[in-house]
Amino acid sequence: QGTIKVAYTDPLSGPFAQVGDANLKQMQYIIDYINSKGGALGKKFELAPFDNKSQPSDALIALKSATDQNMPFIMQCSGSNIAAALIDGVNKHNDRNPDNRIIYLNCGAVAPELTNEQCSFWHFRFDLHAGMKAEVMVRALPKQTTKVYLINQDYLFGQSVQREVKNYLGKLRPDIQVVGDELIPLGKIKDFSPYITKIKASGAQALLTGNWGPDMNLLIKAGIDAGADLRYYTFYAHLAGGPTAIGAGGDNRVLAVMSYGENVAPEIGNKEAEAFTNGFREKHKFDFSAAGFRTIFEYLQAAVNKAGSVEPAKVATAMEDLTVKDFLGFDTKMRKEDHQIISEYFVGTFKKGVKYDAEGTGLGWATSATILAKDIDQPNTCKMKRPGA
Amino acid sequence: MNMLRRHWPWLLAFVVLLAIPFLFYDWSKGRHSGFVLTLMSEIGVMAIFALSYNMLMGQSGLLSFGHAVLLGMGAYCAAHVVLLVKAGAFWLPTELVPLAGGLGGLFFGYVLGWLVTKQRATAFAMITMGLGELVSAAALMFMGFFGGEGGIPIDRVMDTSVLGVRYSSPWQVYCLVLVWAFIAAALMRLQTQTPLGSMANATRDNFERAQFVGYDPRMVRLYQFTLAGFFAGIAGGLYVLIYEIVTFDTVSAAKSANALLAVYIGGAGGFFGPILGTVVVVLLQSGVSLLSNAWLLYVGVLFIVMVMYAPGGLIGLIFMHAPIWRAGRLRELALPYARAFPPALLVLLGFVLLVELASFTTIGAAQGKTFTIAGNTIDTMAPMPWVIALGALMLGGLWLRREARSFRERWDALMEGAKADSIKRQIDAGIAIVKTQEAVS
Amino acid sequence: MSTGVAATPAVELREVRKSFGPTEIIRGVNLAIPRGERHAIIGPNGAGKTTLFNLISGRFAISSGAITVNGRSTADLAPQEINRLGLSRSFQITSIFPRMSVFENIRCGLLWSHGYRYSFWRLLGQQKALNEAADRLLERLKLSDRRNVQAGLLSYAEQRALEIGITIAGGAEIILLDEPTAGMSHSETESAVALIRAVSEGKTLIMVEHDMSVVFGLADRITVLVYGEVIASDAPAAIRGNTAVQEAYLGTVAA
Amino acid sequence: MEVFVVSLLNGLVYGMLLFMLASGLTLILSMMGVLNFAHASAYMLGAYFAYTISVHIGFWPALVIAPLLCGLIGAAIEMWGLRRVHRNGHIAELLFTFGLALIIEKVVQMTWGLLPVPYRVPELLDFPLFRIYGTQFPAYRAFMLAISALMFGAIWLGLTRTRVGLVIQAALTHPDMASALGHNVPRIFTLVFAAGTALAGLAGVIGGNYQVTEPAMAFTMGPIVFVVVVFGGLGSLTGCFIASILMGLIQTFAVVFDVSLADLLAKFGFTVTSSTPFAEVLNVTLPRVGALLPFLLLVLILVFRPRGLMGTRDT
Amino acid sequence: MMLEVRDLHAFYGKSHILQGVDLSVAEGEIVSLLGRNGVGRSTVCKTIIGLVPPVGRIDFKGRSIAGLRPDQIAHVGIGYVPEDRQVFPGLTVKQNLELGLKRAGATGSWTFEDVFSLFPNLAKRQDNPAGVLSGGEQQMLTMCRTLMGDPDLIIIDEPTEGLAPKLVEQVGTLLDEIARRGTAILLVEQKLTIALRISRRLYVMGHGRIVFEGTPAALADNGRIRKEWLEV
Ligand SMILES: Nc1ncnc2c1ncn2[C@@H]1O[C@H](COP(=O)(O)OP(=O)(O)OP(=O)(O)O)[C@@H](O)[C@H]1O
Ligand SMILES: Nc1ncnc2c1ncn2[C@@H]1O[C@H](COP(=O)(O)OP(=O)(O)OP(=O)(O)O)[C@@H](O)[C@H]1O
Ligand SMILES: CC(C)C[C@H](N)C(=O)O
Ligand SMILES: [Mg+2]
Ligand SMILES: [Mg+2]
Repeated sequence: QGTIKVAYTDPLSGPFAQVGDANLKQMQYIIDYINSKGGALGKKFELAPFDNKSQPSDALIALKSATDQNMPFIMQCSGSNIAAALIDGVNKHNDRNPDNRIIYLNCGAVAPELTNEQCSFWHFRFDLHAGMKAEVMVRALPKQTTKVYLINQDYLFGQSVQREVKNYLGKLRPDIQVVGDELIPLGKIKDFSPYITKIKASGAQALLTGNWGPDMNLLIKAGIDAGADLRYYTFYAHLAGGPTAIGAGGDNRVLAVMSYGENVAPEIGNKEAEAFTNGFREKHKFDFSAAGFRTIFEYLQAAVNKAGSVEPAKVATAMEDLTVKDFLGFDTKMRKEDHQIISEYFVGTFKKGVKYDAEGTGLGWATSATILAKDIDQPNTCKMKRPGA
Repeated sequence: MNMLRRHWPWLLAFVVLLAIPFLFYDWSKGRHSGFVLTLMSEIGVMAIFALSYNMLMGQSGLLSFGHAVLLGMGAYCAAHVVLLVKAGAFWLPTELVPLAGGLGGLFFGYVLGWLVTKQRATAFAMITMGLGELVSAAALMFMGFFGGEGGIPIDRVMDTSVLGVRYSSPWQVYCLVLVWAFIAAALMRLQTQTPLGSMANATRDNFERAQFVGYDPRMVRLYQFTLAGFFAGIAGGLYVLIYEIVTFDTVSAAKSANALLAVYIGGAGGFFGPILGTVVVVLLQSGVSLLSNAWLLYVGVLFIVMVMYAPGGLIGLIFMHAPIWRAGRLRELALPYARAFPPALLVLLGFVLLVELASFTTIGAAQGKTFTIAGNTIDTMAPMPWVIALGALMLGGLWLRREARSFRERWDALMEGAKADSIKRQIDAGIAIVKTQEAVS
Repeated sequence: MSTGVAATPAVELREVRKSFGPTEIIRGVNLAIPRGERHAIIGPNGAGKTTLFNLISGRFAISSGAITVNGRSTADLAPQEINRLGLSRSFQITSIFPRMSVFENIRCGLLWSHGYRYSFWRLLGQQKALNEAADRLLERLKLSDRRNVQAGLLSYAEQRALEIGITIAGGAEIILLDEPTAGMSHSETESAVALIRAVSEGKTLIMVEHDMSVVFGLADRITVLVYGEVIASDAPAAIRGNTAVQEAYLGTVAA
Repeated sequence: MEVFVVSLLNGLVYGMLLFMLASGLTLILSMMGVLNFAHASAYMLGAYFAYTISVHIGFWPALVIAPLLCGLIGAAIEMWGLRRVHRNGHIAELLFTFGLALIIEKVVQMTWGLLPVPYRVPELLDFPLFRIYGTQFPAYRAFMLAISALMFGAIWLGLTRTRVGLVIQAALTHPDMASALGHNVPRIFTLVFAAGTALAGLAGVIGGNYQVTEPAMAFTMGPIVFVVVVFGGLGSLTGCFIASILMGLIQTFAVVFDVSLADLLAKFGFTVTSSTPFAEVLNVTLPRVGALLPFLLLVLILVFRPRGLMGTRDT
Repeated sequence: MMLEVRDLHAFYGKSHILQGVDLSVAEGEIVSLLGRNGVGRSTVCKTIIGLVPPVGRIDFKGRSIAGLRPDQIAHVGIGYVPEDRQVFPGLTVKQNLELGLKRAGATGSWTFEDVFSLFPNLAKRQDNPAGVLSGGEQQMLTMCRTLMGDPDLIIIDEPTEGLAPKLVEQVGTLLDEIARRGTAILLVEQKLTIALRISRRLYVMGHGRIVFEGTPAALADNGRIRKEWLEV
């Protein structure tokens, strides 16, 4: 009877609202699609959004109300600090209330810790973690680049990006010199010009950053405004507000390590995916970047059907080592040891002359590299504690 | 026995508070409503916090914008203590974790107090604000003690209880909160009747004069501030046990503001005012915020209305009836109230509907929520609901104006009846309670 | 009390000077006030009488010179510390605790001298001795019927009385009163004078007053201060006769 | 050198923005003694009004209309709200403005949504004015400097050429006496409050597109403005001006210098290892603490000089 | 008559303070209003200048001023010196005086020089904050501040309060000087000495109403009134 409730918590207000808002819209769009494909066990999925203002404590309150209403799943994307708190909370809740457990579906919090030191049986991550993204980013650096500058947000995720990127630079590109490397407070800075000044002075050719939300957009905006001669290697320049911030001035300067870009589908000639993407563009007059979310629900659908119930323990077990062919037709796998998805990934370059432009800027993300799941695999140190076992 | 006769209200209150959660008990699943318990626990904690804030604002006329620092510091200390205990560094019963928080608060209360109590009036308000911002910024910066953006998560199940309770369930925690809340409240009430408490009032009323009766007002304030820190710290300790995580928002200005709001809405100075205020504020924040996106707006409106029409706070409003009550003619107000009620309700409904319509068309939509009353969804774009809302608002407004006039006449008449001097005392008391301007100007 | 101590004046000022910025207000005042004397300080407006009080009671620091209370120099003492030496003052502009009850006002005056200090564990309600002392004083001030009224709501005259009450509550040996009867009507003035006479019995009283009837009625000795300098310090009769005083201060009125 | 000059410019721009905001508050806080928490909200309103107006009519009309609107709102607030509240004391006033701030934030969210609005710099000014050391200096920033300079002049005249300041101060202690001397106290209060709000509004028009126009902008700007006013010293426009510039420069230059206390100690041959007590505090670099420097300064100045830089009376 | 007050009533909350006061002041005349504490003299003043809402008729120069705002009343030419020296403590002596002016920088028949020559103390202190002035100096300042606006009628409430005997005389002469310059005076006093000496007519006030009106001589003869209402 009824629906399968999935709690979703993300910043829907505050500086990062834009990201949460975009996520929510895309999530809704995808759920409608999944439900039109029959949902799971004949039930439809229903999304219950909770605003967490980017604060762990609020996320935990969301978790409380989710469990109060016996929701079997909670989903969260933005903020590894919040993810960490959620994992911790979910663990405690689940072993204190065996009769009312919940699974945490992580749609974007990508600090590697979460599936290593902190890995949990109740947590599944559906986005490549920062270590993997960092490797992709470093491989994307052209030969002539010799001096890079690192800016990251001062919290779990930013710190991990800082660590991983430096790690892979050391491994893969010893020729590159890190001329600057710093952490900035999360979502507080309104004008990045001072940083740009500093970066220019350092003589860096490329700026590597894991920033997201305003910390990403304002950073690049300041750079473009100051006319700094830099290339920007980012994780999240393609998220809401990014393209607008870059604008025409950023032609061929900005790269994004991304799970999907709107031009991927036409480039690989996948009509179905292109149609699906356009569907969203039509509906919301807004770019569609979260193909990963669709994969999540396809996993959920499969797992629930396989488990024959929404009982979290059963679903979690069913989810392990599950494989799904995502809507672009690539193979993906939910790795059993650490509950980290292994999927293909893309590098996009922001430039003119693409089929689908971003945020009406006339420029858009052209896929400059595609990395297949098998090449992404990275080892993990997770010691999973399974209930009962 | 006579003890019992004197303090029965407290006991009664305790029992009632213990009982309330059972009204929401879910018998089918055989478990308490986690939400209600958390809400009630929150009220307990914030009540302590508000009372400790009142030790500054009400008792000493010190307007602080950084009181949450003491709460938060207490919380962080308690959290670290819990971690240490779990790591086996030393043994401490779970029941005493709040005390650990209290000592933390005491310490920081003394240190910070030493800095700020030199200042008075606006300077004090500003320096406490500065400290508040400073600490909350630092909390994001120093991983070691504050755990940065992630905060410090703990597991309250320490298995060190002297009562053999695990505190795995919110209910057990709620009971602990309740006990501590009563202890703290009682202590703070007594403190007002000690020499220090009395001199705190004196320094509030006339800073300089206090010197010429042999007291160093600075010291009076410092000790008062330190004690306030202690109780805020206890609140912090309990906070940790409830949420099992401390993040920078426990030290944030928003939290400090909460205390101020609670105290003022309830009525500063007195003892029950702050508690009353806390209940209102928390219900608005945690309760209404779930139902409505616009809850902040309601808080704002409530505030402005209170400040403009009931400077004595809710307690003040209640006190205004005292003379009539003593004259034993409260009954005669029943009818006027009854007559004023429907229009008031109409206005309220109209206003709420209007606000909700507005908020759902924008915020609600953005958060993927739809406006539903009793199950059926309202189309916020259709003109009809708006018309109804506006209509209710205006109609109610006019009607209320009429009723209010007759109400006032009745009221004045009754006041006349009640003994004149007692009125004066009560109302002046009501106003005096609020006139903390010495604190700021 | 040994003669040695008795010999040391209650309050002694030596070459006391005070300037605010460029202007020197107190210009080298020498004054010794023996124990148990009722001493009045008169002088034209702006002569520095209140300032002198402020210096003695430690409200302002002196620019140069020395002040001793019971032989102890007050140079490095804060007001409260001087008060603890047994010197208590009242204010020209009424200074009470407006939002506390009359009773509490008086009790605040008593607390320190009864040794309560900053105690936050003893309940005032249970301190019989303290509360009785406070009530006794209220009796003498004729304020008993106003006991629980907010001090701020008292009439002007009552507030003046309370002002005196707070000042003497601590049982200080040395009492400084700044224009205690200012703004009182004749009858009020008379009762105030009676009160002052009573409470200053066997104590050292220093007072500033413009009402000559009060001054000549109370004082054993009178000091005339004109523009920060003592032009005369003598018995009332002598002062009344002193021509310099007449033309600097009294004018024809009181003469 | 390059870094220095460019940062100087950036700092100046930010400082001037702060000044535009703070000047309004100086009027209200140091003249009327109202801790106006809704001041930053007026700033936000200014920005949003400017956005809407510039979408329909254009930026230049907005530059005039938006501040006026804010001024009117301010006047209304003073006449129908603050005035009543005034007699209940300063805390009451403060809470009143606090309530206002909450309401305004929500109303803004309801009318313009939760997301930032695309309030852009006008084309006319959207070009690099000049280049120093290869860094472009946007014309709009120069424009900001100009406007705020004008404001400074205007307020200065207003305060020195009229008795408004005196009357208000007088009215704060003895309102009855002030009016008995023939001054229409209520009207002057309204004027001052309206003026202050209008200034905040103007700051919003100018600052909204330089920073980001979002519902949180009031909240983020609020505290720093108080810091500036109090640091500069109540009742002193010059103090406020200096403080603003100072804060602007500090925050900008803090970013530039990657030094930490540890480095400082190292100069004295004392090396900080992870074992040394407070190692974390010692190792944190200037750019990371930049955000909290203003508050540190505030606390320090209040401890050592409660009247602020050039305050005419104790805060 | 310049000021005509007919059947004036005033209330504080519910307490009926003025219960039908009649009095009048002619151009350039000095009139005193005597009475014990608390009979309501100050209230009369406050009611005339509009600080207390009046019930009854108040005409000034033939037009009714009842119900006008204090600042408006000030502008029609009535000056007020309150009993409790309301100097503006934060402002300097000079600024206090400036605020007395009706229009910035426009001194009338009373200039800064006049004031400073009359009260050298103030001259010395002109740049000090008024708050630090001695009690007496504050008293003088309030009086001079009102004079700066040169009113046609000045209402002075207990000007000699807390003044040294010598100064009390000085105030007497000042009042003469004011009257000489053609300003009418309504003087509220307790000390009979000056009042009897300088005023042309006197009113004695009992509880909330006038109990005696007449010349100083007449009052001097009327022992009953003096006993009953002036305790002398
Ligand atoms: N803080 C201060 N700064 C500058 N001048 C001051 C200060 N305090 C007092 N004065 C001046 O010192 C002189 C003496 O003041 P004081 O109050 O002692 O006079 P007083 O003798 O008490 O007169 P009164 O009898 O009128 O009260 C006055 O001229 C006053 O202006
Ligand atoms: N603000 C007030 N509220 C209530 N009652 C007041 C107020 N002000 C004065 N009264 C009362 O009104 C009566 C007259 O006051 P008023 O000040 O006019 O007396 P007065 O004749 O001037 O005597 P004095 O000035 O010597 O005190 C007094 O009984 C006083 O208690
Ligand atoms: C949605 C993402 C921008 C969140 C970010 N990757 C994090 O882990 O914090
Ligand atoms: Mg004096
Ligand atoms: Mg009077």
